[in-house]
Amino acid sequence: MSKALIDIIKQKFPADVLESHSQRGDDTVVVYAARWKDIARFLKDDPRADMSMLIDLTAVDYPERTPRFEVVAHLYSLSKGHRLRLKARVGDQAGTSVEIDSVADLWASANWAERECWDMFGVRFKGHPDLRRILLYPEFEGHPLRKDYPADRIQPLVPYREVPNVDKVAPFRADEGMSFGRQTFASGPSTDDDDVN
Amino acid sequence: MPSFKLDDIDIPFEPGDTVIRAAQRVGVDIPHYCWHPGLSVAANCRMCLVEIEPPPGRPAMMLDVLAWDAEKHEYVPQKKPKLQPACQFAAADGLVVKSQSSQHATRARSAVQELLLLNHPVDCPICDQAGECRLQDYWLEHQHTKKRMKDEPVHKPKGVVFGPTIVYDAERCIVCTRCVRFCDEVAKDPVLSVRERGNLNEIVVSPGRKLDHPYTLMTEYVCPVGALTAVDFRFKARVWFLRSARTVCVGCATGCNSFTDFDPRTQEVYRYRPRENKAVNQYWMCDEGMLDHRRIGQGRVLHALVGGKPSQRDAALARAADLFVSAPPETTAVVLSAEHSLEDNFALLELARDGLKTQNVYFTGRAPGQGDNVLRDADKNPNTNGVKKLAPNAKPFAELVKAADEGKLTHVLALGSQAPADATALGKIKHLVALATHEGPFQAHAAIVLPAASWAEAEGTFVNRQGTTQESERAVTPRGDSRPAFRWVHELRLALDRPPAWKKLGELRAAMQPASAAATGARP
Amino acid sequence: MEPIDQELDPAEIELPAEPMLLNVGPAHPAMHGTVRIVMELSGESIERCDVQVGYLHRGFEKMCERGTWTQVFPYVDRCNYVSPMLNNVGFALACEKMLGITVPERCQWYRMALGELARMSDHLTCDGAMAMELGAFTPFLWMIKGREMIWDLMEEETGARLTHSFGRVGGMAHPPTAGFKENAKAVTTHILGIIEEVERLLLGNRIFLDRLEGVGVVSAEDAISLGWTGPCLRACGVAYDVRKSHPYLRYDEVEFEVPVGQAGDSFDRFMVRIAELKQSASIVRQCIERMADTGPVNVTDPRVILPPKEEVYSTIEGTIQHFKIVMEGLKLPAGEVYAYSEGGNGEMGFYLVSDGSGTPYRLRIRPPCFYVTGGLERVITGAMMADVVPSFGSLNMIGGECDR
Amino acid sequence: MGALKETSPDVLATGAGEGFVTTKFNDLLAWAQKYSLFMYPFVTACCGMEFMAVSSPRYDFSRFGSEAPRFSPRQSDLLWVVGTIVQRQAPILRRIYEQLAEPKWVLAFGTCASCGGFYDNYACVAGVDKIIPCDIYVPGCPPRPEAVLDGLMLLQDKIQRGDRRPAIVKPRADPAQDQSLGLVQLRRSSTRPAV
Repeated sequence: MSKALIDIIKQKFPADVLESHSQRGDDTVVVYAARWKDIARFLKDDPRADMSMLIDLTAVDYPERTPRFEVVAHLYSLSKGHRLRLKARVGDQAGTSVEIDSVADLWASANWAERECWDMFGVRFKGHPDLRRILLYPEFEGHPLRKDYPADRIQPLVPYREVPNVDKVAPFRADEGMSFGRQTFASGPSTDDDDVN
Repeated sequence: MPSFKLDDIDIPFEPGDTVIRAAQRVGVDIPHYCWHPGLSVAANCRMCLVEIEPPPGRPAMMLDVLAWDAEKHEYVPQKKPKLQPACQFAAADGLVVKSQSSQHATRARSAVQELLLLNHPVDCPICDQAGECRLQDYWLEHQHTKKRMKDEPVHKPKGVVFGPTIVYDAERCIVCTRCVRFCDEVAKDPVLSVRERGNLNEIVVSPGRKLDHPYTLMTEYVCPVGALTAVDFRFKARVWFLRSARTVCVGCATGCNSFTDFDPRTQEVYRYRPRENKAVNQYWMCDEGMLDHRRIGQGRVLHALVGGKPSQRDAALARAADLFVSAPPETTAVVLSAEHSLEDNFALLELARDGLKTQNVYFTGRAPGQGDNVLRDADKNPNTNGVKKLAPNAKPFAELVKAADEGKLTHVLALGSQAPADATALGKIKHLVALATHEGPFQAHAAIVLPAASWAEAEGTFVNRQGTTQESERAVTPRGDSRPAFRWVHELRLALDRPPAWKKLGELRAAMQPASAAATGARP
Repeated sequence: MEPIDQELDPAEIELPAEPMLLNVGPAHPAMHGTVRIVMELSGESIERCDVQVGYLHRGFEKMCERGTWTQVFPYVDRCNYVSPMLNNVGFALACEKMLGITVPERCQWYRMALGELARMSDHLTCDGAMAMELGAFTPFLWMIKGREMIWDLMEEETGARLTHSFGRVGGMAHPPTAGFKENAKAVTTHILGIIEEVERLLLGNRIFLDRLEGVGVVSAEDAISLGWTGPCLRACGVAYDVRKSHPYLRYDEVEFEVPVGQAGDSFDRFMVRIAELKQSASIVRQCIERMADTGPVNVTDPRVILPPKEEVYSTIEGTIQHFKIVMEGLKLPAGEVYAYSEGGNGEMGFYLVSDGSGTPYRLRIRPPCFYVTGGLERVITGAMMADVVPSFGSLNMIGGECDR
Repeated sequence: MGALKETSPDVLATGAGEGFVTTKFNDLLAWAQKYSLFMYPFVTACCGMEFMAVSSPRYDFSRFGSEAPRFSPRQSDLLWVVGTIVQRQAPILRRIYEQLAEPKWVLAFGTCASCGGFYDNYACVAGVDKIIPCDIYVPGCPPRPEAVLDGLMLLQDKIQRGDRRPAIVKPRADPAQDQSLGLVQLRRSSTRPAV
């Protein structure tokens, strides 16, 4: 559909397009991170592209690659009805200096999307109004969606209760389950054991 | 180099190669059951059928077949090319082979696969092969059709005990005869053979015999389906839960390359599998080695012992340091072990040289056992060569016993668990500190025992009988308080206030390089 | 982020002079338990505000990278838990786009019918809760009654009231039941009746109108720039509906309109949902008319779809097929795809990255709520304190989808 | 308690006869408590939808006297934890629990609140009993309203019995034993047409 779109970008920024392909009908352009914002602005303003919406912005982590991260933006043009996937590759192996320009002043939707991207991947967006964590709490260390973050490493905010067996569901014996005969006035634990364990 | 075309891929080959072997060498897989690179060609599974283009100018060899015509609702004569088994067809220069690209070949494979599954029982849920079974993989890749046969499948004996290690299930068997050929060609003990024919045929053991040669488990390994199962692994684990580490077998001096399959959740080692290495073990391992994983759990020293009583590891370490801090060099000795990796031995040797300033270096190891001219070596230590080259002037165990007997030794730091000969004299040593993985003479006579991690619980480098240096990965986490011996040495040197130059394993290996390089020569 | 309740030093024990800092939520009835708004008030009007989400961030995307593609369905169910079926269908469509397969026609109609029913339950819940938060409790009860009907139908079809996990790659878990068409007809009739009642009850109500009309106005430009989609965008007069603009399934063969508002205020958002309820009802009608009573629902490729249980237990082929798909997971070809469909709150997109294995390498859901809620700050800044509740309610923020 | 009609003195002496209910004061108190549970719904996630359903006329838990929702913890004595509690939410829940006035009970609504469910990851608290004591666990993802009502009744029993041990709502019959469900034997006669 918007194969033409790729050509427009290519002839406008011949030196800055790393690669481009149309997989399964999705047109993708990978550009140099340095020109990320320029190309985004061009796509927004150019009448042929007229990308009025930033549908989504996220990142993908490829730990074995350098640059390690792919920042992926999905653009959509309400007037033209065409879409484009814009990608840029950023970041070193350690993932300490991952930086790319913010497009929050082009599309307001980028504001939260970039905050989430920073929160989840640690991609730092230069020029973002306030780059805080959004889904996780400020005390959280690390960026969970990176492949090297173990999925179950929790960072509790409140200390867990000092109760034995609190790490598993409380031990439910036969008399602790639902007492089906409603022995309302029986004192002490009910004694019927017709519930299944 | 001559080459032929397989599905438009140029495949170089060496004279005498078959199509499938040449293809496998460059990583192109032609489906096969009966063919095994280490065995002779049987060409009886017909899974590897390929279409061979006739040489230019020659007519193709065609067969007349009757094909069912759905519209006409009758059989119509058709011509189809004669397919050739790739495992038997000799590669020739300029040959044009069509495997996936030939619809005749793909249809033939689908049919073969369907035939093989015709009488197959619904066993996947209780089959140990499930998850690494050729029948499953090839069904997905080459057949993926539903069952058409409505009849009751043929029933054959299940759970036939072939020997102490192998159980046979005739219903799952596709009679590829890999096991038969293995026993015949590699183990040199033709104890298996095929009985009956057609869908009734099955593998049998020769009358009056058992499948009990030293390589029985290889028959299970070569079995592409779940027909042969190892008693050792039966119903123990599901393979898709297991992870593999690339290790080296420490059963003997051969140093067969192996995979150590373990469950990451329980950190239990379940089995070894041979790892292909043309230079060392080709594709095989011996039963002894395959079952060696049991030793990881048996008779281990898991906690530090002081005077035979369990103790905190730090306390034990402190005691050991006290012993050696003021040890007279002339009556102090260290004992290297051919059971342990170069890293452990090198660390200990370094300690003797720089830490304890002693020249008394002995070495020990497991007692020799049986060997043969297939794989097994009489020397049951994985690292004899390594230790020899590491410390050429290390004295043998006999002299250690002698010196101990004469009371020449007061302080001895000994690596390793087993002794090749009678070791009662070790009891005469006043202060014997043992870095032992297993119970044994050293652990028995030692004043202090520090639990060392076994081969599966630590990275290590071993030099096999050919002088090849091979690195073995860590599979599981050390059990109990045990830790790699070189770590113990490191901590001991810290406690002695004579710290080594290295901290991490990498640094240790770097420090070791010249020594091991001298020891080994080139690495494969 | 400032602490949950900040320590006031004794000097300002008496209420501070303005601006006054007010913290609403997350445990506030109007905040759906998962949003926190820190407002700087001067008197009644909001000078500045900071909308804080993430109180329901459950690590959806991380969890998806642990199982097989099929095991993602329960998670997407719980993203937008008011219309789970739409998520199911959306994710199934994404995977099918990756595989390059299309489901049989009957399944497409089935998916559309179920999806529209889910959309109806979504809008019913949103409008009902909105009315309740404005003090009109009766419409809430009526609409929940209507939603119960839909859920009963869903339970009949899928076996679960709310979280169905009914979608499958390449089809559905089950073909429609025998009584599906009658039930769907009956349900839609009832719900249209309920909507009329609600309209009669609310739209003549001065209080209700005054609290909605002209409140929480968003201009079309803002909405587009904020990435709004769905009812909230349409309320601003932008007729963008994925079902019309980029028809998927069979939406190009059914007749329906895309209702749009003019003012872009809370009232328009309310009315757009009401109108869409009627549209969805008619779509459901058309779907069950067009849907065949017999015929395949799932694709036939055994590498994608699970075999029927009878085969699994009786034939080795079935066992192997089941085994391969369950243990290793169906394999999606390596690559990436962005598939989008109209969710309850707008364009629900799935960005899949596959490395060719049975496990997702990266699964990103494009949550409409997230971007809609991102605009809340712009909506309520400068508004009155009391307008927060209707504005926020009309955005229909779904915690599970916004925070994931 | 019936009105006191003219009665013979021995009735007054023994307390026998009609018009009297004799009981322990604690039982009376418990009886009053269990039928006047003021609830604080801490609704976060999917289960909130079912919570709406339970509170709506069809299932209507006000029949059990736990009708009045109080959005101030200080006025309520039953804390419904409805839905997943994530690490970021935990301090708030903890504080709200602390603000509840005694006697107070906690009902974990749904699997996530009970044990974390299948959200076994960096973000979620694996069950509210990690941070606050919990009286009733209602499994289900989300639980059916009937299960919730079971939980409510179970809580009332426990209040009556003065039993503060945690309890879980269990199925009234073991599905595996219920042949009519056809779960244990191969479902050859499916009610559905074959695919």
